[in-house]
Parts: sequence; structure tokens; C-alpha cells
Amino acid sequence: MRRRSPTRVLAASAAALTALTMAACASSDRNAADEGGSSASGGTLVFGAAGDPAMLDPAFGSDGETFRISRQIFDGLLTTKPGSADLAPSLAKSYDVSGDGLEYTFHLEDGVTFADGTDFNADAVCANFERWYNFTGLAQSPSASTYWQDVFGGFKDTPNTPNIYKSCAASDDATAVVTLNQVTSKFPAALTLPSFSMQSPTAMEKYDADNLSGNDDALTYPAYALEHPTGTGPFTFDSWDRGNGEVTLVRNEDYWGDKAKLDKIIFRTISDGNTRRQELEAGSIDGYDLVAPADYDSLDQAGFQVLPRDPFNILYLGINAGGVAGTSANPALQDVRVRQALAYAIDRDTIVNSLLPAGAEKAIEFMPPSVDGWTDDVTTYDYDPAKARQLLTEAGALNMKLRFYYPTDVSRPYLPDPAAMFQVISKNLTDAGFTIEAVSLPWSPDYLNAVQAGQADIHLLGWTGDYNDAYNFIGTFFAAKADGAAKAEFGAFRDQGIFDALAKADGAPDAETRTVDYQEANRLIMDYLPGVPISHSPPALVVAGDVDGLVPSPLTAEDFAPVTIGN
Amino acid sequence: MSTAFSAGIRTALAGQAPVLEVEELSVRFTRRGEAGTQAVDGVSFSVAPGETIGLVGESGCGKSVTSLAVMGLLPGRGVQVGGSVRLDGQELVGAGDRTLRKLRGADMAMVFQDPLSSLNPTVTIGVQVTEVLRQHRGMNGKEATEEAADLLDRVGIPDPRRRLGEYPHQLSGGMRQRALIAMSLACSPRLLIADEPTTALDVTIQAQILELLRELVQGSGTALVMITHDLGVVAGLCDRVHVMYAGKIIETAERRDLFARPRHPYTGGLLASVPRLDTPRGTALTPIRGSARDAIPWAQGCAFAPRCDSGQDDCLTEVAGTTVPLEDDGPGRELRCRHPLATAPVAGSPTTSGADR
Amino acid sequence: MLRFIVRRLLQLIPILLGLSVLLFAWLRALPGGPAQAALGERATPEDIARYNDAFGLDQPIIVQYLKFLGRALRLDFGTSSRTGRAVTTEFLERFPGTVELTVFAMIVAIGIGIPVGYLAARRHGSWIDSTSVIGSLLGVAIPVFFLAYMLRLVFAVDLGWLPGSGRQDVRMDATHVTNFYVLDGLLTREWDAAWDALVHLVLPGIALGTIPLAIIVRITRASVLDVVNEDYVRTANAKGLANATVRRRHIIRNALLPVSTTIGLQTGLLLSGAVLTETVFAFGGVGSALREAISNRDYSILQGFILILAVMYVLVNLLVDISYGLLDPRVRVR
Amino acid sequence: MTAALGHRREKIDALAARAGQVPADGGGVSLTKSAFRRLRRDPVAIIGAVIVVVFLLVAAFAPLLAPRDPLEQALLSQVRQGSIPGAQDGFPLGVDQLGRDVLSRLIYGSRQSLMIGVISTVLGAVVGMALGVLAGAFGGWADTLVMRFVDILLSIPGLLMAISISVLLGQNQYALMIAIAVTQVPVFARLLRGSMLAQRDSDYALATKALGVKRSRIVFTHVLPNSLSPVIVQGTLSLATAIIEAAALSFLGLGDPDISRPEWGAMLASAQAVLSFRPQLAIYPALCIIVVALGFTLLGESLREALDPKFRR
Repeated sequence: MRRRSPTRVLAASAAALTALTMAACASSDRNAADEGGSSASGGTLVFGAAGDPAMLDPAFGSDGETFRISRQIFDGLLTTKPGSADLAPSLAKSYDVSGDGLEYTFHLEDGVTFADGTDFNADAVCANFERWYNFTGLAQSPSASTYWQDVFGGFKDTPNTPNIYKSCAASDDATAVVTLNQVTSKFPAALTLPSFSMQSPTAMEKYDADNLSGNDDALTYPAYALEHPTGTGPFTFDSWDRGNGEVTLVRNEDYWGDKAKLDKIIFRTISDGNTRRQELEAGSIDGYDLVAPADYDSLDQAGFQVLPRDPFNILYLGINAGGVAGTSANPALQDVRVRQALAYAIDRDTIVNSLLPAGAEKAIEFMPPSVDGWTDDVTTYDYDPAKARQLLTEAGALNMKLRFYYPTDVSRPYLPDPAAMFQVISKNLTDAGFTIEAVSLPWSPDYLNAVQAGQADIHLLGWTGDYNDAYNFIGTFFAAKADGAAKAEFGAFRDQGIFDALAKADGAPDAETRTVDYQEANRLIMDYLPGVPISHSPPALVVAGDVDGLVPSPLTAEDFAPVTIGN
Repeated sequence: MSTAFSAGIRTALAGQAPVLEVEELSVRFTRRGEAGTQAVDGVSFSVAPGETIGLVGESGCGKSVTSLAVMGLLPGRGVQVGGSVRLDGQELVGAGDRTLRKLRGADMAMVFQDPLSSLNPTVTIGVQVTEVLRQHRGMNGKEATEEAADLLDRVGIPDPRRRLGEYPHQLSGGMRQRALIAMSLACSPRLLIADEPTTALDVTIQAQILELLRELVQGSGTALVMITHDLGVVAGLCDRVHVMYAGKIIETAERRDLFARPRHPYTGGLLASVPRLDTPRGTALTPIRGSARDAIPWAQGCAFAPRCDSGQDDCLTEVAGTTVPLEDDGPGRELRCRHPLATAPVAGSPTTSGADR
Repeated sequence: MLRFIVRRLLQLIPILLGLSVLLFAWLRALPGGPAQAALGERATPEDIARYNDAFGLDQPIIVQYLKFLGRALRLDFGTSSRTGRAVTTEFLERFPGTVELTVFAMIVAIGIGIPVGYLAARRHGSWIDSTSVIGSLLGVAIPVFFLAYMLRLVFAVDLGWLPGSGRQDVRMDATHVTNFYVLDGLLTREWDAAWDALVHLVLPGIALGTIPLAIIVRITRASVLDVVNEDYVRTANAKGLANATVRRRHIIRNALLPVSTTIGLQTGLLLSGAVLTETVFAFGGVGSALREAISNRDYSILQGFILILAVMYVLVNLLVDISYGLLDPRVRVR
Repeated sequence: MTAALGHRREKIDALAARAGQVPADGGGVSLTKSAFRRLRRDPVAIIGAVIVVVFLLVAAFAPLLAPRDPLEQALLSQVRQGSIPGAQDGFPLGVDQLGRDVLSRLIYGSRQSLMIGVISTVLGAVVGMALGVLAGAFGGWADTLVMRFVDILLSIPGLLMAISISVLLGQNQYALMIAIAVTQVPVFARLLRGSMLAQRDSDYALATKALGVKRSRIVFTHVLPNSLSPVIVQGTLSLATAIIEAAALSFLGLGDPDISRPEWGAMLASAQAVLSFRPQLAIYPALCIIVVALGFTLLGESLREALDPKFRR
């Protein structure tokens, strides 16, 4: 479950230009690869997933498991380079941007067909954009078209909600023109998200793709999303055995790019981490995601390949400054000294060394160093329990009681073992003079609902970036929302300074300025301390020794097409 | 059937070689950790064809154990059986399980006290009767059923065919006992042991069952060993009586003799504790003091001494120097007592159920 | 016999009604009431209103209960808040696995339990006896999930002798007709598939079987000890029957009466979801489904499954009861 | 009620009835007295008793016995993912994933685990007995009502029951105790009702009734005391199951949310993550659970045998 970031305007010709150049070199790579592209070796790969996909229509998806699968079935117009967060071409060989940054002309790969035989062309592209834009009813619910609403805003029949998509036109079969209402840095980068994959218009038509039923929280999906997801990807959907949590994909024999090596991939749901590991060791699966850090070494010694991703995430201790209607957060947390006490109390070095895998980094602000806008020049709070206690005493809040929420039944890329993390931090805090009351809830939906509704005093939460953009991190957390406050998660956190800084950075004309502005925003945030950034942790995949070609992606956007097994 | 019985009669007529000879039979129960208990202690007796003897005594005197020992039905572990038991001259003590199983049900049979618990509740009467016939007379299903019906009829169960299909709980107490007897007689055994066959039954039924036994035995020349505490039964049925106390035979006599002149104070006591019609009303019964539990080990002296009115110091070994022996006491009588009763404490014979007719 | 069965069936009615009331109450008592439970905490007031309206939650409680009952009788327990599929569908998909597992576990438990119990009783006081007694006590004292983990660690992971999770090797695309995988394999003549499914039952089956095994050993032992001291066994021996006959017809037949009850009871318990074992072995049965429902707070699943399982448990007991009647003539006539 | 459940009932009732046979003059006590006399000669009972007593003492004196603070993450800085410092000076059994002394946690854990067991059992026993008295003493519709209710409880498999209840009450240790307690109720209810019926028809009770003694007085002066011994037996046995069930529930994540508080079930559950390279962390608490459960079972069984001649062999 990724969390969302509200849309922001941004004049981003720079992004587009860089993208273009990449497109150039990337496509040459592709040609080179083409010669070698064979569909010989084959074999079946069984991959252990941590959970069932919600369904298989990425337009309605927002969770990692859904995306992992749809990434294999579908292509987007753009994608990211293997192993990085940078743009690369996909169904769009390249694109140009009009001077005003509102009109994007995509030059499409030709001779591409969807798995059901439908031609992929400019009409198909527009059909997809129009589909998203014309969602009605339940399809508009935030739990359905999550990413559309994050990136583009509203729908055709919701004129009051701001919306940056204007129109899509096919100038010819191989050329689609997408027009926006406003410039935004998210576009076209966001087109790398699985939610904006190209899906077969005929198949969606045939299987009633947009016909959601049920209710906001228990959506019931149409046949398309459950049995007939149809894309242009290297694999095609074969079957989904819900009883045993097994999704089976088979190689797309007429894939337009290099054909997949594997005959078949089976994504098998094994919710328990230990079971996943033991299954790999027992050989009944060939790999799985979210390896428990404790297992890195033993798996490595056992001859498995542990593939850590670059940490592109943040774990933080959320502080609820209170004041949210219907919640009873501890008002003392509005006192900056108390928040600082929290920061000083936590021994992040030990946490990073002892609880997180090698390669994890201590976080000094709310974004990983690899994101533009990160700076080491922020107020840092090194482990100092004495100081924490002193600050607490000054604030007259010694032994104040905090309801500390943590999730159960879950392992997140940025938080491998919530229980352990909770125990260490709460010990730190107790030693520093806080009194902790533990509250644990199942990750989804209870925990997320509770903390995002501001019911906790302090809580553990984190974020994995969708693409390389500072706003995707701190904007998500601390930018003012429609109601002028930040997320309820942080309580009645209203700091105009920070809001303005973010808006400023967001609207900055060029990359350099934007970087500087974001650095400033980071400084302000770390002075105000709406939460305590803790760590960036490298989540890892693991595969059997005979599996090759799986490139870990910082965005967890792995592509299984180049993967081979058994040779 | 008739063939089987006539065969029985012939043996009965052919000389009086005893069917069963028991010599110095002793049974000792040993439990881990605890001192063993001597249940039967040097018991000897014999039964001739057609003869009926009684083993009489209070519960716990060892009479039932004796019968089980004869049948070889005592549990294997924790029991030591000594002495000798011969059936038609064949030694049974220490005989193999196979041998015993061949004899049991065929040459020697037993009728037990509680007919309900002695019948398998989950198996029809038919099966329980026929299984003996199949086992020992190698009959096939049909013959066996015929025979079984015949047997039931013989022991006086009306509408036997229907009964064959019924379960024990569907029969009355008397019927059950009759069924049991039918089974025990299925192979017209040489020896029949009846262990308190009537105790669990109503008085009227008791009489019928005893009558039945009497007829069957007389008809066939089967040797019958009656085990009972009920002197009435003895009076009604037995030729000779062995009175047991604390695992030993303390007095042996021909029936009338015994009732006329009980010699052992215990025997006397038993007789005296039977209510009688011919004593004036108001005369109190004279029960024996205490209970069988008060017995002392024979090694220390007469086990009955603690309860005995005529008991004296020399009843104890340490005084007399020897244990009390079982000695001849007139024709056909034996007695184990140093201070026997001079005369019968009471005249005549008791009037109770099954009194001699 | 028929009257006996009918009477028993009638006796079920109050129990089943009571059950439904209990679960109805449970659902209403859930945090935020049934609507919240069904829709989740993020449900908007409109959603709730819509739901309440749909399920008549604004009507008097008794009406609501009757409606609930009506739906339950039509096997309609709503839809899973996670998969959005009908609870009944989910159940039917999961149940065959649990049945297979239960059957296997009970075969283990009975196959070992009765002989051992019998032996222990016949060799009363011997080392066999004492070890079986200690063993059966241990069997009950070991937390199932710990045992399960250890079994997997040793036999699936370290030794790699047996599969440690799932119902069938996913690489083997077996055709599934009935969802009873072993059966399917046999029906479709895919022997390897059947065998594979069977092998997948071994470890969870053993883990699941231990408690019934322990209990069956104890009951068998006790009841054989009772029976061998019964008069009718002495009678049988007095009849000079062959050892085999005595054992078969007079000892075992009667000794098994109480054991059969235990077996039925245990089967019922296992059927009602081996939550722990199935979780450890990632075994796609009712138990693991319950586990998932707990961690997803999928109340419709919980409520539906628990109701179905409880009813089934009661029915199993009824069957046990009837079989008891068949085995023991004394019950029949009463 | 069906026979299978019925069978369970009969066993309980039988036990109860036997308590009922006790001579009226406050015989319940004398029976337990003689039972204890027998127990003293029963090695099984002694083993059980020793185990139980030892653990109770450990729980009672945990602060004195534990070498260190069970919460102190003493060696956390030496912990690395995939490697945990082993046993060493001051840490006889080594440390857990968070560098806490395992021995101390086991010792303190006994408190939590036993407390959960005892409280839930006592709770279940009290409620159950109350129901039983209600049914047994007043009979008639009260009896039918209570017993039907109990039958319904019996018809829901224990773990399912516990799960639904702790789901209902949310995740905290009190919910845990209540959940387990409820699963215990039916047994005790039947038990007490059974012995009450046995008592009610006992000559003594009839006699006192004939003398016009109030029913309530008969119940409390006579019936209850006599029903005590079977309740003690059942209680001992229930303690074992309660402790195991508690472990199961915290394994399912329905236990005490403050997982740093040492409790065997939670320790066992959290150790699963390191099972591959540090199985001891799972085995130690598991052993504690097994031994204690075994202790209570042995004690209970021998108690039952002592109280009930039929069981003796």
C-alpha cells in the first residue's frame, strides 16, 4: 500500500529534456539487445509474494503485489531504467514537449499488439487516458483509481476537483498527443507507474473493466480485473487460483521487445516471512521479496542470491501534535522541546546497525540521499538520552504518557520488523523519561486507518518513493492539503513556513533552483520536527542460485522478462 | 442333542473315577511393592460324575478364586497358582493356554454370578451361544443356530428363535441366566462350575434356576461344583459341602450331616445366622461377630479365632506350637478345629429358598 | 433407529438457533457495529447508511435477527472485505484442503493410537504402557505450532525429505476437479499429482494428528483396561473361545465404543480449522483462511466461517452419536 | 445434546457424582484428605506437584532469581541481523534478537504466563460454577436454560471461541484472559451441576430438606464443599490447557500488545524469525510451556485418580 501525494503544478521542461536524451541512448541499448533476444531457454519460476494482489487491473491498483504482477503483463508509455529511478522509453520510443509544457507528443513503437490481438496504437493510448478520465461511481473512490487522483486529480464528471488532464488525440497511428491543463513535474515521469499502463481497449470493453461493485472498502472487481487483464507485456495472464493464492503468467510469444526467457512465472502468496524463507530453502519457490534482514547471511551462505535494492525509502516516527477533531493526542507534543526530546532519545545508530540490514543508513531528514534536494546541512539530533531527559524536564513533561502505535502482521521495505523496532524505540523513550503505552493493530486496514486518522500519539510509518522526486517524499508528508493543514497523521501540524517552502520548491523553474529550495524546506522541517526520521533501509529480494537476470530496482519495479532459470 | 446327553449318562454310569481332583491348590496374589495375599491355601477336594458339591463361605473366603483357578481363568500376571488340578486325570495347573481353551467350554464350563455383566452387551444371544458350538463342535452357521435354538428351548427360554436375535439387555434376569447356562452346557461338559448362579436373581427365579441346574446335571452325569454363600442353595442341591474360611477348607461333610451337626464354630455360626420359622418370635438371630476381614493368617493360628466364641489360647500357633490341621472327623467328614461344637446349636434344617425338596 | 435419529435431529434445533443468536450478537457487538465491520473503518456515513438500509439495520432487532437467520439459511454470509468474493465461495474453496488434512491426521492418529492404546492396556504396567502414557501426556502439552515449526525445520528444511508448505507443488499444473487434490489426481489419473498432494499432507498431518493421537491412546488404553476386566470377557474365556475371537468380538468391539466417540469429537475439532498448523505450513485450508481473516479483520469471513464450522461441528457430533447408536444396541432402544 | 458432547458431559458428571457419594458430614474435605494421603504415595503426583511448585516459586520470586532486568537490551549493540551474541558471562542462556538476557526473560515470563493461566482458569471456574449452581440448585427451567446455553458454548470449538472473543475485545492481555476463561466455562458449569444433582438426591440433602432447611443453605453448607474436589481436579487440568491456549493466541498475534513484556507464548512466537540460526530462542520458552503444562496435567490426572477409585490402576 503506497501512500499518496497530492498533485502540484510544475514547469518541467528540464525533466522532459533529460528524459528525451535518455530515450535516445536507451533505445540504442534495446536494438543491441534485440539481436540476442531469444525465447529459447524457458522454465518456470515460482516467486513467493507476501500477499495476494488486490486484483490485476493496475488502473485500480495501489499495492506492491498488484504492481509486481501487472508490471509483467503490461507496458507503460515510459518506464524506468533497470536498477535505477531514471526515465526510459517503453511503448513510447520517445516524446516531445511543446514550449508551454502542456502538450506531450508520444512517438509509439509500431507493430505492437495486445495479448488479445488488438493493435496497440495512438487510439489505444487515448482510449486508456479517456478511460481513466471518465471513471464514474465507485471507480472514483480513492481506494480504486488511487494514482490517477494523485497525479491528475479529478474526473470528467467532477469539474470542481482540480484536474490536469485535458485531452488525448491520435494524430496518426504511431503518434499520440496528450494535452494537460497545467504543467506538472509529475508528468510524464508518473507514466512509469503501473497504474498508467496501456491496456487493451477491446478486452476492457468485452469484460466490463470499469464495472466496480461492492463498497468503498470492499470493492468487488469485474471479470476483466480478475480473469482477463490484457496488455502488451512480456508475459500474459494465464490463471489465478485464489484458493491457493497462485497467479500464473505465461510468456508472450509475440512480445514486441526482447521476448521473455521464462515459459511461465507463478506468483505464490506466502504471507508469513519465515515460511517464505523455508519454502525457498526447500526449493518449492525460486525467490521472494522482502527478505528478513536476519536471513541475508544465512541465505547467502546457503548459496542463494540476496539482491538488495538501493534504499529509496524513509522510516520515521510520526508525531501527532494533536488538535485533530475526534482524536485525543497528547497536547504536550505541541511543545518543540518534547519533540526534540523524542529525537534525542532514539539511538538511531544502534537501530541501523542492529535491526536493519547492511547498507541501511541513518536518516537525518525525510528523504534518502539519492533524491535531489537532500542535504547534510540540517539540524541533526544525535543520540543523547541525558539531553532528552533534560529537555523533557524543562518542558515539564517528564514521564508523560504516550500511546505508541505499531503495526503487526507486516513487513515493509523500510520497516522489516515492526515489533523489534517498536521495542527498541520504546525502550529508548522509556529510558529518556517517557511512559509508553503500546498499541498494536494489524497493518491493513486497522493500523493505517488509525494512524492516518491521527489516533496515535506517536507511531511508526514510512514511504517508498514512486519516482525520483523530492516532492514525492516531503511533499507527500508535509505539504498543506485542501483544508490548509497537513495530514492528520501529524495532527494539527500547521507551519506556514514549511508549507510555503514546499510550494516554492514545487513551482521552481529549473532543477537546480528546485534542489536548493527543497534543501531549504528540509532544514525548516528538521527544525520544526513534525516527526523523527529514523532510517533508510535497503529492502532485498532473494532468488535461487540458478536464477539470473533479475535486476533489483530501488522502486521495487523489477522486470522478470530478462530472467532465466536453471542454467 | 440327545446323543450328547446319552453320552453323558454313559460316563456317569461307568465307574466313579472323579471328574475333578483338586489337591493342595493354593493361589497367591502378588502386587508390586505390597506383600502378597494368600487367597487360596492348600485346598483339596474332588467331584465324581453326576455328583454335586458345594463350596460355601462368606465372600472373600476364596471360593470364587478356587473356581477360577480350576478353570485357569485367573489373570496371568501377579498370580501364583500352586498344587494340582486334574480334569479326568489331565493336569491343568501350568497347562498351556491352548490346552485350557480346548477344555474350557467343552469339558468344563462355568456359570457366573451376574448374568447381565457376564453377557456381552453388544453381541446377540444367538452369536454368544453359537460361538461355543462353532469353536468346540465345529458346526457351521446353520447347524449352530439350530442347535442354539434347541439349547435355549432346553433351558426353558420361550420362543428361542426370536431370542437368538436379541441382545442381553432385552432379556429378563432369569432368561439371561438361563442363556448363560445354555452356553455352558452347549458341549455337555464333564464338569460344570456354578459361581453364585442365583445371587443376582429374584427369589422365585432363584428356585427355577436351581431346579434347572439340578435337572440338567442329573440328566447328564455332569459333575457340578456349586459355589455359594447361601446355605439354602446348598441344602437344596449339594451332595457334599466344603466350608471355606480365609482360603482354607475348614469343614467338609455330607449335606444332611452338616446341617444336622455342624462341628466348626464358623459353620455353626453360618447356620445360626439364617432366620428360621420354627424358633419362637422375638428370639434374636445370633450372627457371627465381625467380618471376614478380621481373619488372622493361618500361620499365626486358626484364622477364625478372633471371631470365635469357643476359641481358646491354643487356637494360636505360638501356644499350640503347630497350625491347626484338617483332620478326619468321623465318616465322610473333615474338620479344621481344635475346639469343635459338641452338638448342633439348633435342630432340624433351615427353611430358605430352595430348601431340600 | 430412525426415530432415534429424528429425535437427535430435533434436539439440534435449539443449539443451532442459540449459535445463530450468539454470532448475531457477536457481529453487533463488534467495534462500530456490523456496518463498520463489513465496510471497514474508512466507510463513509453514506456507505454505512446504504449498508444499514440494505441489511435493514434500522429495523427492530428481532427483525434484523430474522433477516440474518434467513440469509444464513440461504448460506449467504456476505462478501469478504478483502477479496470481495462471497464468503461461501471462499469457504468451499478452502474446505476440501482442510478435509484432506483432517482425514490424513485422523488416519495417523487412529492407525497409531488404537494399536498403541490396546497394547499399553494389555501389557499394563510394562514399559510400553508407561511410555505410551507419558507420550500421550506430552502430546497434549506441546504447543501445536511449535511442533509444526520443528517438524518443518527438520524434515522440510534441514533434511528436505518432505514438502513443508502448500497443498501441491505449484510447478505441477494438475487439473483440479473437486479441489480435493489427492482425489483429483486419482480421478484425472495424474498419479504424480495425487502422490505429490499426498506427500504435502504428511508433515501438517502429523503435526495436526498428535493431539488426537495422544487422546485416542489414552482413551483406548483406559477403555480396554475397563473391558478386559468385564465379566463377559471372563465368560468368553470360560467358553474356551480362541484368543482372536475373544479379542475381536468381546474386547475390541466393546472397548472401541468410547473411542469412537473421541474420534468423532476430534475429527470435528480438526475440521473446524487447524488454524495454527495450516498457518505454519501455509496450507490452503479453512484454518489459514481464518488466520488471514484475523490479521485482515475480515469480519464477514470470520463470522461466516465460524458459523459454518460450528454447525458442522455439531453435525459431526450428531453423526458420532448415530454411529454410537449403531455400535451399541443399548442406546438404540432407549 | 449429542452423545459426543454428551460423552464429555458424562465423564464430568461421573466425576461429580462420585464427589456426591461422599458421606454427608462435610465429607468432601475428608475425601480430599484421603486423596492427598494417596497422592503422597503416587510418584506421578509428586513429579507434577514438584514441577508446579517450582514454577510457582520462580514466578513469585522472579525479581530475586532473575540475574538482570528482562527489558534491558544489554547486548543490543552487539546484535547484527543474522547473528546474535551467544551465551556468555552474565548471560547463561544467551540473549534474544534485542540483546536481552534470555534467562531473565524466561524467569519473568513465568509470571505473565502463569498469571494468564491462573486468572483465566479461576475466572472460567467461578462463572462456570455460578451457572452450575444456578442450574443444579434450582433445576426446572433455570436448569434447562443454563444447560442449553452451556451446550451451545460447547458446540463452538475452543480455539474458534477464543479467537472470536479476542477479536471482539481487541488486542490486550485482559481480552486474552477473558477469551480463554469463556472456553473454560462449560466444563465447570456441567461439573458443578452434575455434582449438585448427585447431592440434591443424596439422603442427607433430602433429610435436611425434610427438616425444612432452606435450599440455599443446603447448597452452600453442604453441596458446594462436596463439589470442591472435582472442581480442583478440573481446575488443575484446565490450567495446562489455558497456558497452551494463551501461547497459541499470542502466536496468532492476539496476545499482549506490549511485546517487550516477557511472556513465553510471545517469546516463542517472536523467536520464529531466527529459528534457522538460533532455535534455542524458540526451544527454551517452548520447553517452559511444555513442562509446566505437563506438571499441571500430571498433578491433575493423579488428583483425579486419587479422588476417583474407578480411575485408579
